[in-house]
This record gives sequence, C-alpha cells and structure tokens, in this order.
Amino acid sequence: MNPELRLLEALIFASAEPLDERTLADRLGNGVDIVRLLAELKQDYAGRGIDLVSTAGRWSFRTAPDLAEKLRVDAEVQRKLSRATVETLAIIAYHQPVTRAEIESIRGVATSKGTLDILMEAGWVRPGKRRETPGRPLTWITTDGFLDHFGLESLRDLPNLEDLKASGLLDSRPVLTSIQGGAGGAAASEEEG
Amino acid sequence: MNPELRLLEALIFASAEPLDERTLADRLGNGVDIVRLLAELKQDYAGRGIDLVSTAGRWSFRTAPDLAEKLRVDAEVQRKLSRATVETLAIIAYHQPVTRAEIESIRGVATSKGTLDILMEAGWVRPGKRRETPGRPLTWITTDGFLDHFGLESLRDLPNLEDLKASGLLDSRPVLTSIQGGAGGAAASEEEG
Amino acid sequence: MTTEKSNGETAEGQLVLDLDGYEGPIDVLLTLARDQKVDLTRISILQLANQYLAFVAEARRIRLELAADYLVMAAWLAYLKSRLLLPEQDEEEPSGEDLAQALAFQLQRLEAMQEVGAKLVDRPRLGRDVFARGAPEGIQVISRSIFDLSLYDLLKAYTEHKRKEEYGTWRIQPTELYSMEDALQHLSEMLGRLPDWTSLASFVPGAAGDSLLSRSALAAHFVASLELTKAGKLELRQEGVFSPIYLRRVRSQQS
Repeated sequence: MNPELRLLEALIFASAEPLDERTLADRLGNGVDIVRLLAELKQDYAGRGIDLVSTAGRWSFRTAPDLAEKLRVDAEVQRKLSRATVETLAIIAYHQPVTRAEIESIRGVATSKGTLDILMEAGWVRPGKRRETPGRPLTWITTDGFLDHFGLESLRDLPNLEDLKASGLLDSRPVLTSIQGGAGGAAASEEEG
Repeated sequence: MNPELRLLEALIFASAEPLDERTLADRLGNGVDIVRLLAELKQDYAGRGIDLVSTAGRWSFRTAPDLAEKLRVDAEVQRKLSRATVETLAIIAYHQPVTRAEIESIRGVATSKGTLDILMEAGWVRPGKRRETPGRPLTWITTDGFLDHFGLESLRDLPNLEDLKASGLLDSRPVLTSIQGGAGGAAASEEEG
Repeated sequence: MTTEKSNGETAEGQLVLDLDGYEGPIDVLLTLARDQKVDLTRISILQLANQYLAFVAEARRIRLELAADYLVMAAWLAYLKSRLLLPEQDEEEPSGEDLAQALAFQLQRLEAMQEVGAKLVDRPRLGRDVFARGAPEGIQVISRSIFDLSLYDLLKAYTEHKRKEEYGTWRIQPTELYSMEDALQHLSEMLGRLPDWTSLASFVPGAAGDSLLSRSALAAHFVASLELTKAGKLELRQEGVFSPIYLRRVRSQQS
C-alpha cells in the first residue's frame, strides 16, 4: 500500500473529530493530491463494515449504516425528540437563516421552552447573524455537527430539498398575517413578560 | 466482503474498549468460527495504516506503530475550563469593556489570578482602554479570536437576554443559591483594601 | 387539558378530542385536512373551516377548555367562510379566495416540514445507527483550539449566572468603609471654611481608635485631597516622608 495512503488512513482513523482536507493535506506534505487519495481510500472501504464519509467537507470513518440494527445494542438510549423539536429542527434546516418569529409563523404556535435550547444543546443549531430588519432579530442556523449527526455531506443533501424549493414551500414569510398577528403577539408578550 | 466479517470489523471499530473473542462470538451469532474470522480480518489490514491487534486476548484496531511519529506531532491536550472561567468570559463578552472590579461585583465573588490569564492564553480576551475614573482601572474586552472560536461574525450576533429567554436557555425557574451578599462584600473589601 | 374518549362510536361530525396531541390550531387544521384524503393543493377550505368549527363547537359542548389561539382561529375561519360564501364587495381587502389560498399554503408548508422532519430523524444517525471509532487515539485538528468550550457552554454559563442574579437573595451589607465619594463631598464642603494650612488628619471624622472605618476614612480623604488638588481647588504640603500632610484652599481663585 502506498505510504501516503497509509498515513492518510491512520490520520483519519486516529482522530476523534472529522478532519478537513486542508488539515490532511498539511499533514501529508507538499504536492499530494489529497482529493485523489481520499477517493482511493473511500473506494478501498466500499462494501466493508466501515465507510469513509465526508460531512461538511470533513472526513471520518463511520460504521456502515446497514449494520445499524446489529450494532445498536451497544448504543445508549437516546432521548426521543418531541414533535415540536423535530418540526423546529426541520424548519431551521430548510429555511435557514430563520428567525424565531418565522419558525412560529410556520408552525402556527409559539416556541415552547425546551425546543431551541435542546437543539442547541445537542449541537445541531446555533444563532446566526442578526437579520437587518426592524428589531434586528436573531436568526438560527444549523451546525456542522448537525450534518455529521444526520450523515449529510452538505445542506444540499437535505431530503426533498429540490422538490420543496421547486414548489415554493421554502418561503418563510408569514402568510396569514391577520390570524398570526393575534397568536404571535400573545406569544411574544408571554415571552417578554 | 462476507457479512460476518463486515459486522466483526464494525463491532471492533465502534467499541470503546478492546473486545474479547467470546463477546465477539456472541454478537456474531451461533456457529461462527471467530478465530478464523479474526485471522482473516487481521490479514486484510496487514500493511495498511491500521492494524488489528490483540492484547491479552482482546481485539482492537490501532494505527500502525511505524506511523506513530507522524501522528504524534500535533497531538494536543484538550483543556476543560472551570465554571468560574466560563462565567468570567461570558461576563466580559456581555458587559465589555468591563473592569476586574466590575466583573467581581457582577459575579459576587473575587476573581482568582489564573482566570483572566487562562482567557488571555486562549486568545479570547485582552486588555482594553483604561477607564477614566479614579485609579484608572484596566478594562477587559473580547478579541477577534473569541468571535472566531464561537463562530460569531460580530459581537452583535451574541444572543441578547430576550433571545436567551426565547430560546429556553434562560428560564425563569428560581434556583437555590447561596447568599450572595456576604461573599460579595468580602470580595469587594479584599480588592479595594 | 383533559382527554375525551368516545367509545369507538364516532357519529357523523363527532370528533375525538385529544388536544395534547396537537401543536396548535394549524396542526389541528392539518390533521382535519388529511381526513379529506385529497392532495393538499386541492383541499376544500370551506369544508375544512366547517370541520374546524365543528371541532371547536364539540370542545365547548363537552366543556373542554380551549386555548385562546384555538378560538381566534375559529373566529377567523368563520370570517373566511363568510368571505367565501358572500359575493366580494370590498376591493381593498384580499378576497376570500386569496385568504383560502394563503391558508392552504400554510398547511402545505407545515406538512412539508413535518414530512422532512420525520425523514431527517429517520436517517442513519451518528451514535444511534452509525458509529464513530469507539477509541480514537487522539489526534487533534491543527486549527482547533485546545480549549474545549462551545457557544452553548458559554451561553449556558451566562444564563445560569443571570438566573442566580434574578433569584438570588441579595443582602447589601451596611458599608463599613468610608467611601471616596463621601470624603470628596466632606472635603469640598470644608473647603470654604479652611483658614490656612490645616492637617489632613484633622478633617477625618471619627479619629478615635484605629478601626477599619477610621483608617478607610483617612485613606479616602487622602485620595479625595489628591483629586481636588488635581482639579486645582486645593494645595497640598508635606514636610517629609510620613510627616503630617497639610492642605489649604487655592488662593489665586479667590482674588
């Protein structure tokens, strides 16, 4: 086996975190075609019990997804996510950057405690830039940890993204201002109180 | 690749500890020749960047010993920050520019010598201008490195109190706390005396 | 909220009300819309409005307490119904059809988010279906800071501090120290009455004993005298190290 490939394999294998291509290239030294090497290594592992995967441009070894059931015995029982949490995560993932008011207008209800903070604690969402509109509301975006956890190479790989875009459903503007206003207003005053 | 070999590979890979042959045989099911499978898997990895090794009859993957040097160079130790340090950083972030005496009066306890040093070493805070009040105390502010580390574009993107309340991070349940007044008074007199 | 169960016999228009399962009125509407078993793009909003109003009426019949937003939605749907049934008059306001379309969009959008949310959480997830190496050997990313602190940790620390601040019991202890502000005021007041060089010590109140208070008073008066001197209101004189300090008003200002 080619020495560069060996070192690349060992580096990714040893690391506790996914490694980006620049870091890998730095470690392998000058003049190395890191993209080609990674492709070759990925090919080596195709069909094995371990996959070489990339999320958010960072590479790591992961067990093959089809073995999930047989490996799961060992896994800690994960906290089940509430419906509100899943919906909120989906809205942030697909509409990002999105403000809390927009999330509420899409869901038609005020965001309860234990939704955004749980998503943030899980390391899946974080505050993004403030929106340059009156009140300068904070926006929410997903993290690299989100991509890693859900095995997405990038946000472009979100399920059904193209369909949703094409059908115009990724418009986060409030549609029923007449009724949303009432509900939203009540929610806001509750929050600020 | 044979399904049993794939599962064996994934099991050893995902385990936090080396696994003995009996455990592995249990996981793979009845009638599996675990010794033969392990030998086969070991053979697969011969000459690669990763070795399948057994120590005291328990199996694990390890990076190849000859690569150790190339892997070790950058190994860094992660340091956990104490609660006091994190709180101090948060107060500097939210109240900057802020003097040490102000930090202490906000926290209600004296700041130990090491706290600001650690934050400086991390590259997150630095001294700002002196306050034009008697004694001209030094103020503390956050750095660009702080923004970098926390993925913030500007200080304005730090969630404010309203945002924190809305996200559920800052809830309004009362907490049991020790009496702050006494400690605060002591700290203040210690500092000013 | 209470849960009402019908005994399996669901008569026409009767609903099994279990509000705990719903995430607000839009969610109820979405569930009702699914019962129409047609594509959401071709949903009958009029029928949907009727279904929702029946739902709310039923809730009231069995004295189920409904949150305000459920009632607001009912009122709005009743209004929408009238707009859809009556000929359009006002050109200014959006037509009943526009409103119905907006509601249909809202439902489609929420349904889409529920669908992709379910798809997301069903993906092979790290730590549940897919596993990272169990025993990494500890190579760190070069660019990574060695300090392990996430934004979440930082914000959590701040909010915990804020909570303590909001709910902690504050006992402001009586000040045992003579403050600089007090000394400054005291000296300024005395300034006009200064005959000539006067020793600093004679200004310090409570000179008896060497309690912390009187020592702090001396220190405070000393700093205050420096401040006033800096401001050009006072002159200071001291014969030698550790000898008494004398002060007097700046005379040039008087003439």
